Amino acid sequence: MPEYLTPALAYVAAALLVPFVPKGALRGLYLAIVPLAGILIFWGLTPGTYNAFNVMGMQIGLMRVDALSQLFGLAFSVAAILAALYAWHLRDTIQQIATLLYAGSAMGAVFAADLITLFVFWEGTAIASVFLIWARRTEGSFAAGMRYLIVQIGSGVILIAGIVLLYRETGSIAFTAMELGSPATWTILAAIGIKCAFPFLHNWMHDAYPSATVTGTVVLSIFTTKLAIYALLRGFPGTELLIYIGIAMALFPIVFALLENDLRRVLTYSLNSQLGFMVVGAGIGTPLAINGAAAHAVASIFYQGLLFMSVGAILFRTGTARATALGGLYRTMPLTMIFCLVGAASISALPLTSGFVSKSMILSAGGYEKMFPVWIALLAASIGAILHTGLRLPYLAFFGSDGGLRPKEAPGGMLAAMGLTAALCIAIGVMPAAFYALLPNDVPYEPYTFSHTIVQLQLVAFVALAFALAVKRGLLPKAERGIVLDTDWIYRRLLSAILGSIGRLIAGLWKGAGRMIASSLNWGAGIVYHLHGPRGPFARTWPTGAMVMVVAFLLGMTLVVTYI
Amino acid sequence: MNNADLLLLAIAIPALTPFLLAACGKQPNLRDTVSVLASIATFAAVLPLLLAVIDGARPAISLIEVMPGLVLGFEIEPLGMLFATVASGLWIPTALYSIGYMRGAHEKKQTRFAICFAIAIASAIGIAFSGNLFTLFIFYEVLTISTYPLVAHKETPEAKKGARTYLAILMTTSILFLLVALIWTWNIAGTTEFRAGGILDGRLDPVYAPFLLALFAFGIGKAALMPFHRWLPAAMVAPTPVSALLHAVAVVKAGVFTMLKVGTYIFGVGFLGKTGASDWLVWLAAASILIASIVALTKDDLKARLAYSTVSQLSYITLGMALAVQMGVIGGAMHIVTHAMGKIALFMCAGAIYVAAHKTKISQLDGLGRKMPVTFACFTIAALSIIGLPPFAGAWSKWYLMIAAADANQLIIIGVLMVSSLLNVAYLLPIPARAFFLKPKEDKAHGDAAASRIEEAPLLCLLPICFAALGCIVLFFTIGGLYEYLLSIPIRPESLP
Amino acid sequence: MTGSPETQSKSMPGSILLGIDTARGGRIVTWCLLLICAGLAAAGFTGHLHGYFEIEELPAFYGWFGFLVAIGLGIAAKIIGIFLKRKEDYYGAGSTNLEEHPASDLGMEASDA
Amino acid sequence: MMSLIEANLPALQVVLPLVAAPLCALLGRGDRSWAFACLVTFVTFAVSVALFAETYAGTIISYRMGGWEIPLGIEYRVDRLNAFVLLIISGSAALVLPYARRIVAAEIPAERQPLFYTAFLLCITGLLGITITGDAFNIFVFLEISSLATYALVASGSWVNKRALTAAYNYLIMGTVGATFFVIGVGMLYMITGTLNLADLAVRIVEHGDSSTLRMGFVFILIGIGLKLAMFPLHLWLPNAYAYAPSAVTAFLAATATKAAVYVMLRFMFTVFGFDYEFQADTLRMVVLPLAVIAMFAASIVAIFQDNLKRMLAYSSIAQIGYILLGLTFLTETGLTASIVHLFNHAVTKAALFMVAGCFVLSAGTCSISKLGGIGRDMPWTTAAFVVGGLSLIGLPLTVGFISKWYLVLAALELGWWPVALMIMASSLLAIIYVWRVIEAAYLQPAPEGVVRKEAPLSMLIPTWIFIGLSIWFGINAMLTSTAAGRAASALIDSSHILWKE
Repeated sequence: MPEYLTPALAYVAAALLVPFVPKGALRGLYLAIVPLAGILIFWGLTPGTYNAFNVMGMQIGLMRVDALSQLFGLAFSVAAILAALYAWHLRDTIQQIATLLYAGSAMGAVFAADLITLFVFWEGTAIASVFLIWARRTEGSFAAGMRYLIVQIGSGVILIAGIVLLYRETGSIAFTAMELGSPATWTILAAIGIKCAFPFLHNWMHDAYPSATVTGTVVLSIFTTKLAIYALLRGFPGTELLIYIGIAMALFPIVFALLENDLRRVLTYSLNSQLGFMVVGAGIGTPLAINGAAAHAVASIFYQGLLFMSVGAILFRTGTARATALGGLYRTMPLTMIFCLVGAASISALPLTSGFVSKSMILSAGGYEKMFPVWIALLAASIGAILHTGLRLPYLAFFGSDGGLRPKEAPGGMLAAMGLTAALCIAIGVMPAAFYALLPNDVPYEPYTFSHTIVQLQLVAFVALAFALAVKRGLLPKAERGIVLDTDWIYRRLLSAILGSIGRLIAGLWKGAGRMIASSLNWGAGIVYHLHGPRGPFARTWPTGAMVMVVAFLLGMTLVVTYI
Repeated sequence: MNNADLLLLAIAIPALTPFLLAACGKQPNLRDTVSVLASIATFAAVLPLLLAVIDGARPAISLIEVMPGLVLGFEIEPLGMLFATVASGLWIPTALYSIGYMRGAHEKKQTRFAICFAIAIASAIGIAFSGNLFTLFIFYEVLTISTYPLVAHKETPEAKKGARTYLAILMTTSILFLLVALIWTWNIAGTTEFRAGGILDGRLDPVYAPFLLALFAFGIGKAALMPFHRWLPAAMVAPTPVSALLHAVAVVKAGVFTMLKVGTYIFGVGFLGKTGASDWLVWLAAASILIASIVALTKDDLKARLAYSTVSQLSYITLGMALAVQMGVIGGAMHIVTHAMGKIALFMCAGAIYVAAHKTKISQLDGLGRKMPVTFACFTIAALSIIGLPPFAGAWSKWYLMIAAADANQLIIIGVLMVSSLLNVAYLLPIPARAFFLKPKEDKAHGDAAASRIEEAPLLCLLPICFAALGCIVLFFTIGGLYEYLLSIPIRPESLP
Repeated sequence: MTGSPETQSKSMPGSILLGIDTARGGRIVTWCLLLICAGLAAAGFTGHLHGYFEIEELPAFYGWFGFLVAIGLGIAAKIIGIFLKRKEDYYGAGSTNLEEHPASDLGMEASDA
Repeated sequence: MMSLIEANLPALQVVLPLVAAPLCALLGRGDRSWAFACLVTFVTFAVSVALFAETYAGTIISYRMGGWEIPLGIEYRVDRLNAFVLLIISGSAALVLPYARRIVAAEIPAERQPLFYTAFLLCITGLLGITITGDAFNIFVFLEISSLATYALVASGSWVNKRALTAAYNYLIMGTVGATFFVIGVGMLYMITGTLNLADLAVRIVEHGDSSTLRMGFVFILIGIGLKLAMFPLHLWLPNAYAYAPSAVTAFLAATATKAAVYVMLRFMFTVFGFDYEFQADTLRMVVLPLAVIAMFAASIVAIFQDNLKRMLAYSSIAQIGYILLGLTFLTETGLTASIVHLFNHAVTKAALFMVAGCFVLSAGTCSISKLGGIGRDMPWTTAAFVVGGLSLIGLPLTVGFISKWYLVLAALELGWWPVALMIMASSLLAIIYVWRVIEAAYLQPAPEGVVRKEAPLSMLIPTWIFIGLSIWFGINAMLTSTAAGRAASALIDSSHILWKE
């Protein structure tokens, strides 16, 4: 008899009960406690597969416990608690249910031992998360949500197609490391690639995340992409292709992040770039690189979350996240500013923050393998991250030119969430050993060597200097209202224009053909009616003489036929 | 009571119900009680049969020899049993729903409605249990005729026009193609019995096989294969319970069920696979899936959109048959069940929306989710099931269809199924999303308070909807049993290439 | 509009940093950064920096590399921006780029309210 | 006594109505003559049943009229085929006459009714005679008897509508032309063979060999009978005759008159000419086959546009005769089975439908489709009968029409004549249209204002529903009809010498 108690189940069950918990503090507490309960389910279990059973000849395993899944499970759970705190003020039941379902699906996918279970929760994250976008309740977010949903579910159906092919190829649906080579594995990689926001598959993120609600964006930033990283680490460790993809992914968003006006969109590009680091780590595939990617994923959940939270707080109080409208907020939102700076320091990999202890592992892994181009590219990407998120974002929001807004400091729940997250970022940075103990591979690594620390400080300081000069001399793009074209142009403009014209063409042809058919039918019917209608020759009462003529004619014809 | 008697009973109860209904047509309460009781009684007769068939029994009975060699007879095999169970099982919630709907919408001539409904169910079960193609054809035609008054129920000019299209296409295809195919089959095989592995193998020149299959595929107009699909949207003028049960379950499923039967027991999966006779049908079904989905995207009328969605989903089942592998048959059969569950819920929701809010257009639904949360929650669940997402039943049937496509080495078909899922998302999910998350256009002036008062359809409408939505979830987790059962469809594996 | 903006600002929680966003403040920050950079560059020579590649052996490699790349990225972004920037209504109405965040999702309050 | 009757059954079959006819005229008042005519038809029907039962197993009854030797004397020859046709004719008569009382009372003045029934009985006599006799010239005689009686019957419709007179006149002209052609053809055969006995003719024609006289005779007989059975385009007399004749007459004629002519056609083609020569088959396939197909379509389309229900049904009959002729031209056993079984099936169906039309005329005073709106509610049973009959006309399963269509298509497929099979089906789709126009009007159209319509009287409903019942019964259990038709067909095939038969 299989058992079903998994974190995912706990989340789903809890989500169904949400409407029955009274709104307010009680519900806030409830939402924060559920992830805690989730941790209790899997924490401390000896590695192995639990809740395994057979369905239609396929071996299903709902809960595989090992270091990797536990690490991601833990990170997701903690992030879910923080997100619940952040959304303490929220009174929207739909968002609360969606958040729990979303977190639960992500947990379920992380613990999935087989591909079917993975698929189930993979789609689960897609469906649950879209409600966080739609919950903004505007035409724009409705459309953005639809686009997001189609991409996300698209990833899911590509995954299932890959699973089908793999199942028919190998006869197994176990979720283990795969070799690229068959259509099956390519398909599965493509599915993961979409969720992971590989270049050219990335735009759903920049389209959808900034369209969500204040709290929704924070929640969204936690799960989907990190889940994809997890899937890469599990399914395609050491796949060389990933290195190149990762590099491209780490580099190209920099430019967009520097150009964007919407701060939430800036953060999505920065997130995208950080994911590139992790993909490179997965691609390098050495134990250290895997550790680095996993560690960076966990660290980025928190610092990226922290950044989204602080921008969310600004949006919550000012009603906008446009850089052009903001500036000078340090006056009235100093706490938010401090937390934001902690996040900025983290993403800049300043020593004593989480970014430092995680990112350096990936760079080191590249260094150990003597992959110079990889290393130099990642270094450049780090510089970009310091520039656009570490400096430009806090500068535009809190300093820069005074936008004249004097909003109140963020509400308590948000501050608490941000404070805890900031503390976590620093704690990881200060106590890396405890953090490393959680990583999947047992590889000794010491981030705080003298040279390491000093060069990283050099890097940050000189980039800051460059930023200061660039701002003064106008070497950076000015923040101005507007948008930046990205690949969504392909489907929002090009494709819709092409489809639109094809549609019009078909509609025109259809109409024309319909009219032609209708008119020829009418014409045909007219002829038929003319012949067979009540006054037509076939129906008319003929004069007797004519009748006899017909008879005579037929007789003659038949005779001719008979004699031939 | 032995199985053969039960078999007759399962057809006789709905077939005799009309007389009872006619007798108590003057007392609406009694009449409605009778139709609910009849639906329960029918299901009660079908259920033991299902258990018997699971145990391996194959009850058979022949009633009368119509022409020398042509027998009106029944024989139950797993596929037919499945269809009968679905049709009779879903009759119960629909019977309840009809009462709520017809009374809620103040429809006229409810007795005639109930009578024709019962006849339609009887003929659906007759189709399911038919022992040979000849018997099946007879009930197929009875089903067409008995649903005509239902489609024309409103007696408005549009209703008459829709009913005319309905009848014209179904009759034309069945007489022009299906009957010819039936007679041709009789001519070459000397029998029309359904036999494991088919009756045509070795008798039909493979060169002609695609043509005979074409006669069948187009002749079974109820399967709504393009280009003979127009009747289905046309039938949407009918009251919603009709659309729900008949045009999402009984009628259309009778079509695809016949398609599966023909593929499995007349041609034989092996014969189709060997000769490649169904290759063209694979592509036609695929095209039908995609085109119908795209057309659905352009429809603003809720029921029309659902109708085109049905056209698309039916082609999945045809596709399953045409792939000519065992998993195709299983996937197709499974899709009969899962799609029935999902689509009946969707149609019932459409009806509930009409009864409660008098809305028929999708663009009018903005903000309605606040008023009818249960209806739209169920709509969402059913829509997700239709799309084929877990944890809803539709995911499994799509899984097996994809497996079938992989088995048949049709990678492009896998792509088609994927694209179709996305199109499903695009045309189904905006409906609840709009209802829940957008503000009503005309209500902007009034406050939110007025908009958020709950105004659901009558309970008799709501309960069946919840039941069907719940079914979508339950089926996902209990699909293993269905799969085991479907494995018992005899396809004579040794005949496979 | 009573009282000067400065007096209002005095009462704000973040008033400790007041003036940092003025030109003078900016100059101070820049000079501070210059000092820090110089210090760090110097600190780099105090011990042997063992890297993975030879290029890291160059004096204050991370410093000037970071500086140059940052400036380079900024300029590159400026150039690319010419091609990629569009008006907010580019994707037409019904796009989140254009619409304001709905008030129902916000808790807008001014600090002196 | 019994044995005497049994021995003279074939003679009784014809003589009984013949003798009864003048008696009927003497009876005076309407009802009395009606009752007498009814009685006579019942007995006639009983005789037919007896003959059918006797021949069903395969016995051929050869009865010498007045004891004269064949071929000098006249022979009555009953085999499976004509026993079947006799059954159709006398059975239809036995059902139509009870039906006729009310409608005749409404359409014909009381003092004329005895004469009407006399003509009716004479008509029956003629039709039965045509069918039963084994003598070519005798066929002509009976043909004239039945035709003259029919002219009178059609003309009696003039009490309602004067156009019946022109219809009857046209019918007279055409019928006479047909009969003349027939007798010319028979004369030519006599020139060659010197005999008029059908069985004898068959033997002598073979002995004589091919000649232009034979060919000429063949063509004259073909066209002559073609006129009688309303083969397209020789059907021109039929629509008006059917439309303007009294309703009871139409019902009877539709069921029987053309059927007897078809029988003669079958008898001559297969038994007498026997396809010894290729020209016979060629003529059938090059002339009759296309005409039959055209009839199926042209007449059905005309039916679609008709507003008068009786006229519509008349055109439908022309199309249905197309089916019968089509089956004949296949020259295979299945094809013939289809034709013969359709003789019966169409008789049953069309009789019922014309009776329904009569009911409409009686109750609603019209059979114009546009004025029948909502009649389904006022006359539920009558309209239901129309629905069932209509479905049979379309050829839906569980009705006799389906059985006919089954055999017809099967025959076409056996020969590999694809297009023909599809055309048969396509033409039945036209039937859907003209039938459905009526159904839609009857059920979905609002009733015209201020019209009171009562359900038809039982005396009319019961015969109608007996026909409908038959068309359902023999649609569900077609063993009897299809076996009988099959046996008759095989007998015909055996008696012919179809050249290409293996």
